[in-house]
Amino acid sequence: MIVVENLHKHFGGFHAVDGASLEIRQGSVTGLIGPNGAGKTTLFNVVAGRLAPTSGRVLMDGEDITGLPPHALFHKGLLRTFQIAHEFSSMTVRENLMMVPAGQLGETLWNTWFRRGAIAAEERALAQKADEVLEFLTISHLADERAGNLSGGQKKLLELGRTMMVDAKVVFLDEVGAGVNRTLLNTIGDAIERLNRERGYTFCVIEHDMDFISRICDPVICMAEGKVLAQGTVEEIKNDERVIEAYLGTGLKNKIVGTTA
Amino acid sequence: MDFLNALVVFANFVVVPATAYGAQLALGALGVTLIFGILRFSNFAHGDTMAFGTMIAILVTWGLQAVGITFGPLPTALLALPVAIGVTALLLLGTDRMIYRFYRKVRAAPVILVMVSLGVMFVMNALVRFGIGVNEYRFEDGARFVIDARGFREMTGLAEGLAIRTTQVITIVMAVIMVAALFWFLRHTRTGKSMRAFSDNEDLALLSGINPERVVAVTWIITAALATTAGVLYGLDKSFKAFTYFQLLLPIFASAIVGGLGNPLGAIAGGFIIAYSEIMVTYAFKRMLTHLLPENLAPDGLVQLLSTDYKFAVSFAILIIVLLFKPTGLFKGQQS
Amino acid sequence: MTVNLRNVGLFALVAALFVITGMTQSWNVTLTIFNMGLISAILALGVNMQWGYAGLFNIGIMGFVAVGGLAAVLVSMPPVNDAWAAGGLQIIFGLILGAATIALAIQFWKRMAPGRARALGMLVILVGGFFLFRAVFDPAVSAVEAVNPAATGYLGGLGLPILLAWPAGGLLAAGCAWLIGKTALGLRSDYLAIATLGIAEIIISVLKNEDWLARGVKNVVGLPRPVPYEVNLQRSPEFVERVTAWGFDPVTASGITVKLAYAGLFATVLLVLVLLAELALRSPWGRMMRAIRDNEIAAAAMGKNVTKRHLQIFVIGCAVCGIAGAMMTTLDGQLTPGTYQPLRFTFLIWVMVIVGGSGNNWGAVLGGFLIWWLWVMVEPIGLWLIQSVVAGMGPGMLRTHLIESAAHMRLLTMGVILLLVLRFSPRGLIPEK
Amino acid sequence: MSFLIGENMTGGYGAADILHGCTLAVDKGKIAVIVGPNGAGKSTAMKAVFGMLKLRGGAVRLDGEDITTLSPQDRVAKGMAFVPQTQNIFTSMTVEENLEMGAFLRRDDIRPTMEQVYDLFPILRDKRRQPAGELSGGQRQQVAVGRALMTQPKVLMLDEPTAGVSPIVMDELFDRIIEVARTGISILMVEQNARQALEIADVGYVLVQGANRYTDTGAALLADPEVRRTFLGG
Amino acid sequence: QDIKIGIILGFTGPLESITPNMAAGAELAIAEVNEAGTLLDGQTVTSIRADSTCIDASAATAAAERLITSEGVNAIMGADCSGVTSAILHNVAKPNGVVMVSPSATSPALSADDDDGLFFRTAPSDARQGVVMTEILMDRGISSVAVTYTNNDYGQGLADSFVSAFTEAGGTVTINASHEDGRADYSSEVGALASAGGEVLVVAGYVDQGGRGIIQAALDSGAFDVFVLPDGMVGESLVENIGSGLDGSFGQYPGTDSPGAALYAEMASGAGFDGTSAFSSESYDAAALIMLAMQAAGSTSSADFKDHIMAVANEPGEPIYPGELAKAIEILKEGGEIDYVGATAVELIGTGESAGNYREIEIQNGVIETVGFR
Ligand SMILES: Nc1ncnc2c1ncn2[C@@H]1O[C@H](COP(=O)(O)OP(=O)(O)OP(=O)(O)O)[C@@H](O)[C@H]1O
Ligand SMILES: Nc1ncnc2c1ncn2[C@@H]1O[C@H](COP(=O)(O)OP(=O)(O)OP(=O)(O)O)[C@@H](O)[C@H]1O
Ligand SMILES: [Mg+2]
Ligand SMILES: [Mg+2]
Repeated sequence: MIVVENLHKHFGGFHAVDGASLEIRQGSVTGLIGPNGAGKTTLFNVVAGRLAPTSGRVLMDGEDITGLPPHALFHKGLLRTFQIAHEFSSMTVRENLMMVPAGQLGETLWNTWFRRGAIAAEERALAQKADEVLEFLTISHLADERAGNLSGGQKKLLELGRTMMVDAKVVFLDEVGAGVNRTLLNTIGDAIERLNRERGYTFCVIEHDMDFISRICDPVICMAEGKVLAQGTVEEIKNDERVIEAYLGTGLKNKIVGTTA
Repeated sequence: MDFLNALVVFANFVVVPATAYGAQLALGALGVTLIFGILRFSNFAHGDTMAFGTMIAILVTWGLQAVGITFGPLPTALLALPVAIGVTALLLLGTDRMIYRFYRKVRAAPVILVMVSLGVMFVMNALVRFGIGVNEYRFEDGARFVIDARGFREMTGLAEGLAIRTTQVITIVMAVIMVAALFWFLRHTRTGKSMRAFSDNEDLALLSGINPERVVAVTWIITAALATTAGVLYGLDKSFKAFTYFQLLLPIFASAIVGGLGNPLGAIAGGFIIAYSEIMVTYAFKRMLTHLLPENLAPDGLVQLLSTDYKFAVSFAILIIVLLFKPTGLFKGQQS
Repeated sequence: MTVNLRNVGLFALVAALFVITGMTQSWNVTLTIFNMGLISAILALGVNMQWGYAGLFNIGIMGFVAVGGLAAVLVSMPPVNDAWAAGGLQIIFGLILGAATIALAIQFWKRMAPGRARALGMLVILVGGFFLFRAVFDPAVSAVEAVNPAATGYLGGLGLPILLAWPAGGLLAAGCAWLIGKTALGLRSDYLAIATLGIAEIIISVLKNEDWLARGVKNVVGLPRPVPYEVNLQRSPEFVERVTAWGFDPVTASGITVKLAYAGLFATVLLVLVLLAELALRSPWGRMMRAIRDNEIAAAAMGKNVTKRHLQIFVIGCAVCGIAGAMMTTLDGQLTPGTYQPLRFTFLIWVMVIVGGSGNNWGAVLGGFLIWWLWVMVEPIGLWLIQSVVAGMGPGMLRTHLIESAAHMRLLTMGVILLLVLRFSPRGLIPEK
Repeated sequence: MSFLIGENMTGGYGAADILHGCTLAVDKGKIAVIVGPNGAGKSTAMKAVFGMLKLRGGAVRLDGEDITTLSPQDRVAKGMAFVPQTQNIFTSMTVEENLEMGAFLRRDDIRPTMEQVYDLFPILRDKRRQPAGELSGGQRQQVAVGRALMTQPKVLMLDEPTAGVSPIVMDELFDRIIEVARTGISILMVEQNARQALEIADVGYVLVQGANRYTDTGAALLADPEVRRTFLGG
Repeated sequence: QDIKIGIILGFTGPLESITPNMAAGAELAIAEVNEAGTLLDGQTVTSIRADSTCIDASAATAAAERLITSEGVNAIMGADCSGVTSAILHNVAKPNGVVMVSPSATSPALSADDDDGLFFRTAPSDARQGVVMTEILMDRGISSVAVTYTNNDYGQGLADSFVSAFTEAGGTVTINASHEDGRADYSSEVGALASAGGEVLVVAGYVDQGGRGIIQAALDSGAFDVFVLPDGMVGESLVENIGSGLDGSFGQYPGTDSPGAALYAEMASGAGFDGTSAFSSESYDAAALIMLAMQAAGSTSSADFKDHIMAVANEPGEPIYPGELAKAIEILKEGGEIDYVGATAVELIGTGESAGNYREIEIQNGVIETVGFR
């Protein structure tokens, strides 16, 4: 589905992504983990067209999509969320969702003047769809709240909600879980699995919560210092010495994970 | 065929005036850039702040001259400068207390503050006109020239003269000192850093125990110093007239922006870019070439890229070109 | 469109200002202010589209207003045949040559691999083209400008009805905006602002110095009117009879009639534009624009072509300013390039938008009327203020000084009122909901 | 009597209240952890305790003294430090300057503390001269916590300090928090990595819709199946 | 009943520093008439100022509209800049049939305008001055000059007419470059002028605007030593501000060998303002003409007295100098004829603009000395 070939992204002298090659298989939920600053977000940004790579290629279904602008990638079915929430702060939560679908009739000036009726019908459908998504994310009561006023976690939910407004082919989730209540995160995990199964979305998920990764991801890729460190099933990764040393550690957390999982 | 004369012509009509003008713009731009850097809005009242400060300096200068105090070869106005800075600082602090503070409290968008500063500009505009009128004033005394054209010719025996004015030298020296001081202050002192922190993230600055009122006050005081100094030096070099100071605003803003808003070094660079581009592009090279080339090759025309009609346009065109390649100015300025 | 009582009240208040002016001063004064108020409202609307909808900080409005004004001349003035004969075609040819040079340079830049050869080649093309252009262009310009310089000295226009100049002004401004937008819209906030300001200054420079185009600083006066002349009305027995029958003085009535005719034309344009703007704003298009304004990065990731949309709104907003510019030149009856000053034609418009309430079309319209009224009326208000101050004062230095400075009260009053309005409604009188 | 207590706090941002008589307290040298669903009002409660929100009811007391009306700045001077959930670093300043700003009110030598922060988060030492805005999400979070530690406070308030932080750093962080608490500093923190946090908590609060739903020791809450299922993700 | 005269000048804006002296000039004439108290059998004249802003046609139109339709002025002294003048003329004065006498709008286009006989100006035509200036230069044996002009219709009109007259007479103009008023710096202009060279520099600008800036910069850099100063540049403030550097510079401004100008300057300084400031005396004359024409017509209505302006301004009749307005009113009342000379030796020609007699001046030892008349 998505193939990243020998990707480099340098900031000045710093090599944030340093020759990473990886593949996200069609129909998979691929986990992407790695220590802070490993270059995961940067990799996402390059794939999603926000940053131009220093070198290397990105392929989608065999087609070279390197350097395409974000909106063009969106139209190809590639969606992403942001690690640091990027809501449309002065718009309501519902509007945040309704603006997402592409090619709305009402986005053409001509239609806004002369095809009011058709637009109204379309709007009703969109609003309904948005309300379904909000329902799912347990924030229906906030539909008319300004998105800027949401709590940290609610903004993350909204990020996710936007990707649910359209039929995507591949969705990149950058730490949707950070700041989201764990019970809700489980529900989100279920949703991801369902979208994956029923609608055939491919996912690539960055997350630091290993429980979450363990539950839904296969395979898992671990990055470190801009390169792919290890790749495999969850179990393989969890037991990989290098991953443990660079990322998981042997401290408190793993003990807890061990005792409660 | 005379290389030296050509050089002198070029120095006299391009290098010296452009450098001095550049320094004047830079001093003005420093004030604009500081307000933008810390308080995060484009202060349209800056030109009139300069005019106000200069007005006070002129009044004090007259007073000093009346009682017979002068400053030797240097202009008396430099003695008046501290007083003028003080009064201007008081005015700015008062303005802040009465006007700007409210908008900080309600967290108004920067553009609102820009409009507010436009209102302040009108008021200050009127204050200056009430205070000293609309006329033109010369308040320069002391030695006008470090070296004048005739003196230079006699001294060197060259056909061309070179004039350097005292005020030009003072302006350049002051500009260099001020930018260095400001840079150091913002980068290396506690207060300076707290000012940058405040501009970056007001809430977090609060959480670090930074007193916002103090930061703002210091900012205005420095602005007063910068504006008054810039205004007085400009007035010494050219003359004082309220309307011209208002007109200065555009090139000053252009300088601050092309250098990168919020960056003192950028202000300096911007000032010189604007000044040099204004002067160079419309300069007629005829006289220089007449010296350089053999007689039979001497140019008939003016050898001028564009007529001076377009000097303003040209400097803006250069500004736009710079921005196209460096979208936030040469020194990576901030955005609001 | 929900009708809000407070907003209606505000409009009523501004209307009252105009009515009071009419009663205490004269209806002619009111209508003069009102007509410019209509034009100001259109300008504010255009700026509001760019800033309020899309967050584009354009402070080059002056330039587009001037371009609109130029259109009025180019459309309505009769062509100067002698000038065309003297070098009109050569000027056009020169301009084409200039444009071709730039196009060639751009193509060259795009086709060649980066490197010193490219830079050098481009420089050669540009410099060579420049001299070629000057060689063709300059003599033609001199020839044209020599044709009866006191009265013409320019190519003249097309001699068409001046009402056509309004859409033409919009189109011309849109064309300029498109060129500018293509190059400069990559810039953000204040950097975009100063770039547009610079472009406006360049446009004004051209208008002032290219005499062959519209006589430069010598001004083009006596543009045809879309409405009758007062003197003609006064000479028409029919008109005089009718108005005297109604109990009006013919001179006053003729002034009012003409102004009302203008008002009708302007109001029609304003209403149509407001309607279109409102429909667009309250639709997915408006929502998309707000999304882009709020967060460009996210909007791009959600599939919105930010660059294209920015260009679209920039061009439309500028076109509206161009229309207003053509209307204003029509109303003035002359094109005066020296008039175009950033304070009056850019910042004052911004004040209108911000005071009115950015992001809100009705706010912009209200701001347009209110601020223009103030801009004109602060003069008598300031005078009145100063007179009431000195009234209680004995004769003396201070008194004379104050009376002499009365003219500056205009600025002071403007400043104080602006500050007061912004103080009590910092988000504008009719804020974006 | 608790060292820091926000008692019966009621208030919100606009007309509607977010907090409905919520009480949070922490003893000297103890760790209090707040958990709850998104939008429960956890961050709001933290802001209220820090004086960034006007309360309509209730009081905040520090060491017995009523500080309800003090400004955030004055609370900093009284030894409180706070890491907000979002926008918690100075993006245009370097990492080192961010840390210095944390120590703004201190007059003593800050080098040793800074060294400690660097030891805790080694990556920050490498990035000390880099503008904090260029850091990755997790690195930013480390800067934010580091900034608060620089204050050498008496009470440290952290709003989701571990969001986006990798497991190995999170472990370090929790370890360090325990250490800090041992030196007598009180810690009040909001966490969504709730199980790990409650593990080290002396007291845990479960906040729902701006009110206390459960209050108990961390271990007790962890053991409560109802709490685990509804709030801790099973 | 009161007579009202509107004074519309750019009290704010680029010309704000010369307009106070212009307004004061007009008001001096009005005060003089009121002092006499004999105008139209004892009517008093009041003046009302309004701001033309010099550049904003719309604001100027609104201000004029207020003066005419609300205040009901009988005539307008103004406006100053040609752009706003023609806007006011066409949009307000003509529709309402009110006389305008401008002291300083010099655009040739205004003469050709269809003004219904309502528009007059006491400022001379640019074309004439160009010829006079050429004569002066030729007589001094100067054949190569550089020219700079303020970039408005006044400056450009004057420069154009001068350049064509001068080249026709066999002189060379090395450069003819504009400058904008109110700019911060004139180095580039001076650089270009210096590079072009020339024996002297002709500065067709305003005395306390860019013109002075240009001279200052040219002197400082040693680019030129001698300057030619047309009417807009002659004023005490120039000498005061620049000083001895100007010695040897020369020029011309409207005036005859009549003692009018000196008389006026004296009266002005008596009243506490600078009468030699640009267009101040023209303003005095403009106001005086309006009032004298009213007296001659025996009416305050524009429609009546517009036809008398030419008559009072020109021969035949008793010459009238500044300070003699009372005498003039007396003569007119008795049915006599006057030839208003005034401060600028007014002589109206064509459709009502000053014919232009010029006084040649030279600056010697920091004083403006009259050296002849043309
Ligand atoms: N604009 C930039 N300029 C300079 N360095 C940058 C920039 N953006 C990111 N970096 C650096 O690149 C590295 C990779 O950052 P990235 O955001 O990709 O990390 P990450 O793997 O997403 O980490 P985290 O898990 O903390 O989010 C970091 O060390 C960061 O400091
Ligand atoms: N500035 C604000 N203005 C208005 N309402 C707000 C504002 N900030 C937050 N809210 C609302 O207050 C409620 C509580 O927000 P708060 O940030 O306290 O939640 P939280 O418990 O911290 O959630 P999270 O775990 O997602 O961070 C939310 O419903 C939110 O929409
Ligand atoms: Mg990341
Ligand atoms: Mg929170």
